[in-house]
This record gives sequence, C-alpha cells and structure tokens, in this order.
Amino acid sequence: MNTPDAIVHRPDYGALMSEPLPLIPEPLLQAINLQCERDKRILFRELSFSILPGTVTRVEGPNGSGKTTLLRILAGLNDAWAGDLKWCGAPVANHREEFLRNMLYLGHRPGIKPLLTPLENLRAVMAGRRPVSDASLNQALQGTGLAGYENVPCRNLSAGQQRRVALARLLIADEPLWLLDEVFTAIDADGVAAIEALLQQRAAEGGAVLVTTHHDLALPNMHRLVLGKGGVTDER
Amino acid sequence: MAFDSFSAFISMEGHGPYVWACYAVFFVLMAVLMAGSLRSRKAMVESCRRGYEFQAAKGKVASAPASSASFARVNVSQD
Amino acid sequence: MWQFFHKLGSPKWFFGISTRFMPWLLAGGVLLLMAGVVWGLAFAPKDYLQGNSYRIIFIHVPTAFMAQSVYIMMASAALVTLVWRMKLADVFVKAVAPVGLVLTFLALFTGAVWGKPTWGTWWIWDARLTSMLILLFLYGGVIALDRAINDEKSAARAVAVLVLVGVVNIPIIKYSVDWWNTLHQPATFKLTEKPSMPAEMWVPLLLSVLGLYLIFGWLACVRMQTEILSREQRTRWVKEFVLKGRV
Amino acid sequence: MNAETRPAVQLASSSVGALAAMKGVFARDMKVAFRQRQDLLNPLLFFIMVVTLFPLGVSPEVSFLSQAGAGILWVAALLSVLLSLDHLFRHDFDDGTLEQLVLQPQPLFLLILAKTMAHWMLTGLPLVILAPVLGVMVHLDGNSIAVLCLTLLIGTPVLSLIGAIGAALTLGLRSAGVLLSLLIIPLYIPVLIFGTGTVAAAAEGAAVGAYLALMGAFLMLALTLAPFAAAAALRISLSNG
Repeated sequence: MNTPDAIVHRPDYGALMSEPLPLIPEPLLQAINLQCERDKRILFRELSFSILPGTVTRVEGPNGSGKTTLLRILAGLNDAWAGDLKWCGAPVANHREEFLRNMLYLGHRPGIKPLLTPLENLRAVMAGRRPVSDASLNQALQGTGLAGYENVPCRNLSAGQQRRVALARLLIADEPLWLLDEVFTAIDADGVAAIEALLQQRAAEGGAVLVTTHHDLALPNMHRLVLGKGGVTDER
Repeated sequence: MAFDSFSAFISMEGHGPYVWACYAVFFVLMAVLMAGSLRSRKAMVESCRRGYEFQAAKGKVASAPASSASFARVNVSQD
Repeated sequence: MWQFFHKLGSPKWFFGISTRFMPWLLAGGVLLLMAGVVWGLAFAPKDYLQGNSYRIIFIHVPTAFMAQSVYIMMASAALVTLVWRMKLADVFVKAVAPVGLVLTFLALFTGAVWGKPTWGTWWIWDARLTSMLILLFLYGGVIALDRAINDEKSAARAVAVLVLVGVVNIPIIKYSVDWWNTLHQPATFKLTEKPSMPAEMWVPLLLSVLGLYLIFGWLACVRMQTEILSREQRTRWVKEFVLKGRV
Repeated sequence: MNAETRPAVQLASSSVGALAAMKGVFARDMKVAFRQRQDLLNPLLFFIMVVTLFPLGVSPEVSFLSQAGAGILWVAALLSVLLSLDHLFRHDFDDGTLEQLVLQPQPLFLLILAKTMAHWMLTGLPLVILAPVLGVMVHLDGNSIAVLCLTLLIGTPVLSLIGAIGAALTLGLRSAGVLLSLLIIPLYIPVLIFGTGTVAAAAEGAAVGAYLALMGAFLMLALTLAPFAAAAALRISLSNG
C-alpha cells in the first residue's frame, strides 16, 4: 500500500493571527456510513471512505451501481441519502459555502451554454467563484486545444470541443477537491492522456481527485473505490 | 320533530330536492372514498403478500448484475 | 421529548397504534355524524328566512370547515417534512390530499345547490364559494405534482414546498377575494352568517363537524397505512405484519 | 517523509461577493436571451394576440372594451408570463449550467433572485411598455392606462417571483408546462384581483394610492419569500434528476 502522504493548510479564519497555522495531515472529505436508495432499491449502504489530499481515486462499478449518484451526493447535488459527510473533519452541511469554494464538480452535462462563446461560458461560471482575468481564461482555453475558437458560439463546436471548454476550468482551478463524472466522454486519446497528466499533477500538488470513467486510466498510485451490487469494497 | 308528516319531511316545503340531493351526494362520495381507501389498503396488503411468497419461491436469486450481460444476438422466433 | 418525537416518526409504531384506534374513530365518527345529520334534518327548527333549505348547513359547514383545516394540517406536516424529514409527515400529506379534494368539492357542491333556492341561481361569485373554488385548485395542484414526480422522496419534499407556499397564500387569497367581492357587488345575503343561531341548530352542527373530523381521522389512518405498506414493504416488520395477518 | 517534501494545498477561504455573483448570473441570462431574440418576442406576440381575441370573440363595442379592458390586459399579461416561465430554468437544467449555479459558493436564493430579475426584465417589463398601446386599442381612458401600467409594473415582478417557484418545482418533469400552470394560477389570483381592482377603482375616481401600496406590499413579500421557496424547490428537483 502506498498512500501518498499529504498535508492541508487550514484556511486562515482568524485574520488577526499572523503566524502560520500548524500543518495537519487529515482527509479532505470523509464519508461515513453513506446509504442511498433509489426507487426502493438500495444503491449502496454502509459506505465509508476518506479522500486524502494528494490522491487520485477512481470510482468503479457496473452500470447502475451508483457511481454518478455517489459523486452527486458528494458534490451536494443529490440529498436523498443518509449518513455523514465531513469536510476537513466538520459536517459538510454546516460549512456548505466553504465546501463549495473548495470543490470543483464536472458532471455528465458539460454545463456549457450553446449560445455563448467558450470565453463567455468560462467567465460566467467563474463570476460566482473568484475573479480571473480574461488573459488567464484565454490561456486555459488554449491549454485545452481551443485556441482560435474563443469567440465561436459553443453550439458550433463538436461534442469533444464543448467538453474541453468545461475541462478548461481544471487549468485555472484552485479548488483542492475535484469530482469528475465521466469527463472523458467524447475526448480523443491525446486529450485523455493530457488530462491524466493533469490529474496526476494536481494530486502531486496536494489536491484530491475523484473520477468516474469507463476509460482505462494509467495512473500510478490510483486508489479505487469499487461499487457493486449490494456491497462496496475499497481497494487500493 | 320539525315536520308534521313523513311526506312533509320528504318534500321540505319544496326544498326537498335540493336538500336530499346534497345529502345523497355527500353520503355517496364519502362512502366511495371510504370504501376505496379500504380497498386499496387491502390490495396493497395482498400485493405485499404475493411479493413475499414470490420471493420465497424464487429463493435468493435477485435481479441479474449488469456484468452478466453477454450482448449475444437473439434468434427471433415468431408465434 | 426527542425520543417521543422519534417514536412518533416511526412508521411501525404508527401502524400499531393506528390499528388500535381505527375502529373507535370509525364508530365514533359515524355515530356523531349520523346523530348530527338526523337531528339537523328532522328535529331542528325551520329557519325563518331560508326555510328548510338551510338544512344543507349540517353538511356544508362540516365539509367546508374540514376542507380548510385539512389544508392547514397538511401545511403543518409539510413543515415537519422539510425541517425534520420525518417519514410519517410526508406520508400524511400524500394520503390526505385526495380526501381534502373530495371535501372541498363537497363543500362547493352543497354550497351551489344551497344557492339555488336561496339566490335563485346555481352559482354565484360569492366570496366564500370563490375562495373554496381556489382551494379546490390548490388541492388539485398538490395532487398533480405528487403524481408527476416518480421518486417518492422527491415528490414528498416538492409537495411540501408547494403546500407551504399555498398556505402562505391562503390568507392573501381570502383577503383579496373578499375585497373583490365588495368591489363588484354590494354585500349580499350570506349563506351561513347568522347573527345568532339557536342551540337546536348549532348543537347538531357541532355534532356533525366532530363526526366528520373523526371520520377524516379514520380515513387518514387507512390511507397512511396503505402508503406505509407500499413504502416499507422491503422492511422486516412489514413482512412480519403481512405474513402473520396482523394488518 | 519529512514536512518539506509533502505536497501542500491551500484551501480557499474567500470568493467573490454575492452581489458580483448575482451580477454574473444576470449578465449571462441577458446575453443568452439577446443571442436568441425570437424567444424574447414570443411572449409579446402572445400578449397582443390574446388581447385581440376579446374584441373578436366577445364584442368590439366601446362600452364593453373600456369596462373590461384592464381585466383583459391583465389576464393576457398573466398568461404570457406563465408561458415564458417554462424556460426560466429548463435550458439551464438541460445543459448542466444549473448544476454549476447551485454549486457556486453563494447563497442560492440570491442567485435565483438574479435569474428572476433577468426574467422579469425580458418578459414583464416589455409587457408593461407595450400595455399603453393595447390600452388605447381597448378604449381605456388616459388615467386608467396610467394606473394599469403602474399596477403591471408592480405586479409582473410578483408573477415572475411566484412563477419561479412553480418552474423550479416542475423542473425535469414530463408535461411540465401544463402542470406549472395548474400549480401557479391559483397563486396568481390575488395579484390579478388587485391589479384589475385598482384600475376599476381609478375609473370610478377613487384614490388608488392605498391599493398600489398594498400591491407594493405583495411585491415585498414575494421578494423576500419566493426566492427561498424557489431555491428549496430547485434543490429538490436537481436531486431528483
């Protein structure tokens, strides 16, 4: 077992405190006894795991095993569950805004307005999070291979290109926790390889990535969270 | 008794049809509602019982996991 | 206190206790309603203004009263659903909404029929009847929304939001309809507003209101039990109850 | 492993203010709407057509129209707002931007308030601007038209705010449009009553200040409560989808 060790800087709540806070290694996100039912069927129960900083975890399982549901629960989009979710040791429900500031979720649906250009889309999604200059946004779009498309309405882009617009957020993200649900859909092989490298780099920087995909990921030290029928195993 | 005779009671000085129509509709609807509620409760109990018996007969075999899919082509028969 | 609250939210506990109370609710309800209705129909004195048509009051007022209080009860349960996520509360809302709809319809129907001998027309845009009609729409919306959402937990919570929005609106609707009524027609003869009602009239009225209340309680229990059976059929206790014939 | 080689990540402790986030939501909705101008015209055309139906379907007589005109305009405005409500969240839901909106580290009710304000600017406000023209066509006198426009100005935001609750509740459902109308029309009745009642009172020469103030109170109530209800409804609908 090779668990990358990691540390988390706690946010500096006390503005008056001038010395740096002690560095404490602890899980970013903890799930304790999660249970989820859908249409009278139990998707999973007694599901407990920790997401440590510096890790990439792949959520695996057959179709219908609840991968997407799990990610939506973790992101706070789905609230039909029982159990405890903790962000840096404290219940997520009590620190929702702090959690949302530090979590980046990309879902099945790319979250891109077809009528807006890639740049406008990125601007709109960052408007509620933190100020990012247009230069940085353009750079991120170039980084995803969309140079020259910055001002083309997204509906004129291919599915893979639209997905890349959404993925451009990863290049400017400062959120330590990434929840990525089937983000490789419609992405070509080169793109997948580049994104893999990006995830690994993020983990090396101390971030944590949770990803569902049907692509084979070639990441060393990848954790696996396996959802199955009736039982859940956490394999490293 | 506010009425002199049974026929007076029925006719209610001409207001009988209105009064009796109201009471009839009230009692019929309430009866339908009550009987319907009881019936659907009975039906639910029955369907639960059948479900349990079906389960018991079938043993522990639950629905097939997705991994059991073979995607083999089906020989279509016509009858 | 919390333990009691928790217990109150347990479907199994409710199932046991309601099964014990149901026969009494039904018997008491039917008895009281019958007593009130027979007294009102045959023994109460004739109204000096409206004649015998006023005898509709003995079902019009109970249904109208119940129609409104059922909505208030649903709103209280909806609040409990959203705040404490108590299972029984949303079962209650779902189970009684159709009952509320039927009661509202009955209040409207009896009001309309009563209007014919009193005003000479089946329908009059009277403030009470109009408010009742809007209440019917509100019930219809609640039921339609509940039917439209597949997932029953989401349905319960969505319905709870709708019921609460509705209950905030009810006083506003009532006030605005009253104002609209005075604007468009001078104060007319109101159906049920009396300066004073003799005891021979209000006692049977009270009896039938109480009777209908108990019958509503019985109906709520039956329908909630159905809903609980449907939702909890995979639990061990329901299986036990069903197979041992304890239901 | 010693402390220096450990990877470290800084948790963010602040983000942009809620006001800036609201501005962002508002600006985006406006921009999207103006990229598809036909959608902006549709409710307006609908408004004009419904009003046209009354002289054709009931009576073109001046006496009827001048008496019923305010009511006709109000009902038509109400229906066209209702018609446009389905779009309030649906496109955002379908393309996934709604998820990202909910996940912004901001109070959701404020973001919804911003969306609703954009919706009103795009549907309610044009109706108010168009109303005097139609008022003339149904033979309302000048005073009545002025009061009518005032009531529409105060009333249509209430329609958008209450409508947002219904749109959020019916999000992602089949036949959401009809259901939305069923849920919302009963809640619109008080606004309609006071909107038309105020014009009627003005036509009789009564002072309308108090009525307008009452409608203002409605607006305040809707502004403070409706975004919360819509936010709760939106979370429920998203959780389902």
